[in-house]
Amino acid sequence: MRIRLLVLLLALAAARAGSAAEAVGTVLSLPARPGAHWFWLSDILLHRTALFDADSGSLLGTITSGSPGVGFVIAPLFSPDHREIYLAETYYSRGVRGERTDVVTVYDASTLLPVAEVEIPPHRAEYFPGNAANALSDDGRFMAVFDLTPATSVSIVDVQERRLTTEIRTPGCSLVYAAGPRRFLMLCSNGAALSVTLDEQGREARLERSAPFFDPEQDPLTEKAVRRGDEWLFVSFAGVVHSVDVGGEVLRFGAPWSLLDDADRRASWRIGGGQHLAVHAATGRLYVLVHQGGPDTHKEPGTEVWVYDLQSRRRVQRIAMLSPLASFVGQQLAAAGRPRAAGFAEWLIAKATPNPGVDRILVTQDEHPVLVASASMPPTVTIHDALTGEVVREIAEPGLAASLLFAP
Amino acid sequence: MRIRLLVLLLALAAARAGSAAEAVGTVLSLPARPGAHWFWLSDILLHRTALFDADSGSLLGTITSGSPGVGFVIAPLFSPDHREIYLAETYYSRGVRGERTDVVTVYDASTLLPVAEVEIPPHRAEYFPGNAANALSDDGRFMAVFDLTPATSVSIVDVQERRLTTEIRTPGCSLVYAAGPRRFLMLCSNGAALSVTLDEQGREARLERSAPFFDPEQDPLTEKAVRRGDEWLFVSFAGVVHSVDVGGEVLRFGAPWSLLDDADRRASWRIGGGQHLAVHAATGRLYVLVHQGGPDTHKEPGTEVWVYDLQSRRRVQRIAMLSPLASFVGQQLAAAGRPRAAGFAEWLIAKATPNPGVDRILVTQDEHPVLVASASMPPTVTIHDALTGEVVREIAEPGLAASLLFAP
Amino acid sequence: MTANRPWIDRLVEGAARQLARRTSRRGMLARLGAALVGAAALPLLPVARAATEDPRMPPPDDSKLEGAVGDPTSCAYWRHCAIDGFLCACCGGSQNACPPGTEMSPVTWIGTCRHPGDGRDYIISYNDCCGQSLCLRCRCTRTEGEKPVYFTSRNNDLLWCFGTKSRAVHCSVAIVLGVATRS
Amino acid sequence: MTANRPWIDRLVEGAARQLARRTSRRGMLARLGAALVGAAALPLLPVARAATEDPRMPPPDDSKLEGAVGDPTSCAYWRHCAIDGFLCACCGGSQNACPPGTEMSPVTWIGTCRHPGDGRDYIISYNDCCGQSLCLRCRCTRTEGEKPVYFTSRNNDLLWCFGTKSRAVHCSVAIVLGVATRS
Repeated sequence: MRIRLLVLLLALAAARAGSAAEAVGTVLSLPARPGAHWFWLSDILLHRTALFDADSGSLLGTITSGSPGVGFVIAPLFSPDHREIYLAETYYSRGVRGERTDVVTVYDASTLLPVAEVEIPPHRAEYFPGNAANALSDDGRFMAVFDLTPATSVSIVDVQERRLTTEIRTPGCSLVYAAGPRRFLMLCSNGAALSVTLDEQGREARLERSAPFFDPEQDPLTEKAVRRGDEWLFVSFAGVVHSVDVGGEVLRFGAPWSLLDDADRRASWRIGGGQHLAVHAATGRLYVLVHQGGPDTHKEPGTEVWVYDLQSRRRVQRIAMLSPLASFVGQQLAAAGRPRAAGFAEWLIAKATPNPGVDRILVTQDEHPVLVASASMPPTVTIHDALTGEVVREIAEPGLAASLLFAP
Repeated sequence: MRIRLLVLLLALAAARAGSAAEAVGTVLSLPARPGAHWFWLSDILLHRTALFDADSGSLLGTITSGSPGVGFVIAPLFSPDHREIYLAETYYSRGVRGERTDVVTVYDASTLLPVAEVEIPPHRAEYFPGNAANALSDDGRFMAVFDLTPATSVSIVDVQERRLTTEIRTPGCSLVYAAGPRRFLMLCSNGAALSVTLDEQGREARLERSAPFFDPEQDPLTEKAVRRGDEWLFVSFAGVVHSVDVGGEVLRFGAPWSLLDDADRRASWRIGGGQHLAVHAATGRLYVLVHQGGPDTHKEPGTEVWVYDLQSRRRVQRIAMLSPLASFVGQQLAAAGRPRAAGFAEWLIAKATPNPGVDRILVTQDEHPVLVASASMPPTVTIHDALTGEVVREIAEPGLAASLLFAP
Repeated sequence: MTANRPWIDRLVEGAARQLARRTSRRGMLARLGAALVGAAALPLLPVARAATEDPRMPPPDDSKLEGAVGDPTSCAYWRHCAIDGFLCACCGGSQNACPPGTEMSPVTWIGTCRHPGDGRDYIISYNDCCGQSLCLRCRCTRTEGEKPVYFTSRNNDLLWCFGTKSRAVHCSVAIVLGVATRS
Repeated sequence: MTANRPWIDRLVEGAARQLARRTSRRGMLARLGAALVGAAALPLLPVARAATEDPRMPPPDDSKLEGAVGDPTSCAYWRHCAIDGFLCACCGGSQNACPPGTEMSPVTWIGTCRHPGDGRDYIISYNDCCGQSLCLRCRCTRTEGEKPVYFTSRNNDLLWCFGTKSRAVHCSVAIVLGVATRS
């Protein structure tokens, strides 16, 4: 007891009598509005999504989500007012075992702390990298979570009322894309689109199946679509663009057009990677991650990003991706305080070894947009000027196993 | 419905009519007795402990334990009959948040599946790499879990009855070492040893504090002790061996002796690393991981293992550790199908760059023992003949962030 | 052996033959694939099969295969033509058995791989071994005939741990379900 | 300013001076360190302090420091002499503030680092930021004066997330608690 007292006294002595003192307990929070060049990068080994600022290259904060072995899909959605972030998550009571609980967690976008949790049916689809796993209705009221058990459905959460409204069975149709204030779009195994319309309470109003608009057997569309206004842009394994307009009462399917000409095909250029499309809405520039490879190489990382003008449907630019191997080794050496060796190594590796390529791209929507290119092997992030294509910066230590990029 | 039926029929068609069929659902299990050269390696980023066979270099199985951000201490204990494995684990209901539950999980040593769970007070100490965090009484009946909140205690679990028996407060004393069928040993901040004796029901029988036997201020002992029979061998930052005999009624402290002579000290050889001691009981050989570095470099990885004869207290052997950097790059190239480049790169890196060193060592107890050397940066595992010191094999892809080695 | 086979087998063999006549082999395989996983949507069925299954004919002989195409720990192993994950043969299991501490999912995705020895096409069932975190050894991604998520039966992006105690995926096996062509 | 300071401060200042006279500076620091965390064993105290604390005197001026010793994102930063973890300045925080989404542990371990500018020794409180998984950027391990786990107050192996909602550790900050020597 006497020891305890002395301890207490000395503690105060150190903290007060030691007269110089910084505040203890300070925790930073984020500004109300996201920066123009912010992006989120999810990581399935670190079980998080991390917010980076492409202008400074710094990590601004992280949200840990999911558990070891589960939680492949870490796909944040952002409320239109930027106040909240919605994440569908799966937890077991004992890590990889025990009782399963699926939830939609609501995070405060400036403190990154959870503010609410809505339990949903334990049916969430889990896949890598997790494109189109969740969607938010255009008015930000209802969140749809794609379920696969392997029977398919969507669970609907009213994020404003913080409650599950329903689970809608969608036999043969998967994935989920926002398609209006009360409508979501899904893709079916026969090449059709399913539109899921909700009523004001977020219950099922009607399901409508379109005629098949692509051939899943001969030339399937990838799920890695991007949206520009009312138009969703899908691309097929063979590089054919299929557009779906969700502006009207009924879905309108645009005439398919090809990203590749005969010369490109002869040189066996193909689309590939985990997130191979990006679009800059204002300028109508479509960014496509491409590589040279054989048939069925739709997961192969890309060595170039080809830029298309959506008006003329012409390719207007080719942007070469840095070799992640060169970047990684260079960064390691630079971190070890060997800048000149770093420069040399980057140059040598880029020259002497094939470019492993990058897996995912994102373009910001401001008028001076950046192109974010993220590689998996090894893990690197490179920032390009999205208009000129030039490399602006590399971001060191982005994580271990990146899955998807998201713009807040 | 008709579709469903067709589907069902075709399923059977494929599986049966397709006439060649391997069994589906086979899961392997491990032999009743562990191999002589098996070892476990825990990994805090993969949240697992993994069983390897040093003879084949293969991974035999894993146990996932803990969650992201928690679960630094993954320290399996093994029942004397090799039938069960005991792991103290911490879980939150939502990964890194929510309700905390600490448990001791009992795993079947051949199926690696959990067979029982005992909830313990949510007070487990968490630290890296986690030496001496748990101990099993010499008769295998009682498991002690070291708690730190930061008040210190030990929780006692009767692993045969599968129940918590008590939590014993141990003010100022930490860590836990087995010291007989009903006794555990702890180290106190004043350099004393605390012996915690249990009764037959696993309740506190008595606590005895020894006189201080080392100076934590001037030359602290590391917690990385090894046991040979009734004798625990501790080493200090300065390389002085302190032995504690737990065979008798009272603890007996041996006369300290130094691992280093003046020449070693002049060359600034020091012990270091996360697990820097190993002992081969039968031959009385003590293995010590050493490096050249300044004061307070007790976490620095080791470039050599020095072997001492415990009888003569003389150094009898020096074993050079492979550069993990060379091994890692070599393995990457070999995996990429470039064996000759691999050999050259290994040779070049070993010659041209300083050896980052290895972090942990283990020696098996058979009569042809192997020395397991595990590095963190980059992650590698090298197997040496523990008698000749020569490299027997390197184990590729051992994990991401190794913490400790354990012998089953 | 026809005699002691249940009526349903003979019935479905008929159905399959019918279909085979009407369709190109490639289409046939796709349908079989789709069918198999459709069936998997009734998990009880495969689970029961897993319990009762006993191989009647050995899978093709790998012993004469040279190098990687015959090595289950290699991504180039012939059975791995549509796998995406960690190879169980590197994780304490084998090409057709799960490691200790895991549970094999009865629900699978399907590939069709040609055996370099006999030149025949085999239907490969890629089953995930579930209940432990990622093995992280022998990562292998091959996509021959692989389709996007909405084409569930042919997709290897999905965590195929269904009907198992845990959804956690550890590694994947490649089991020969049968010969793709009828002989 | 003595006037409006509570009695206990004056009392303990006395006690501290007493002790200081009787002991070497190094010993003094060790005891102060030990004391601080001993106090932490009564978590309410530092928690309350964290809330009420307002800096009275600025920490030493880093603006004139050249290179890494003045860079909070560098392991060589002067305050990091006994840190082991990920630097919060690389994780969305700073040398003395936690990143968004975390909570600063009020219970800490202690180092004594010399400021290269003024040459004085400062007591550094290394607080973990808790509630997110490992940041994994700017890993830094320095062990000047660091002691094993049983010497709790001086140990940086421990996850120092105590009195926080979560035990999960994300990164570590280095806060100047005070000048080590009495002036």
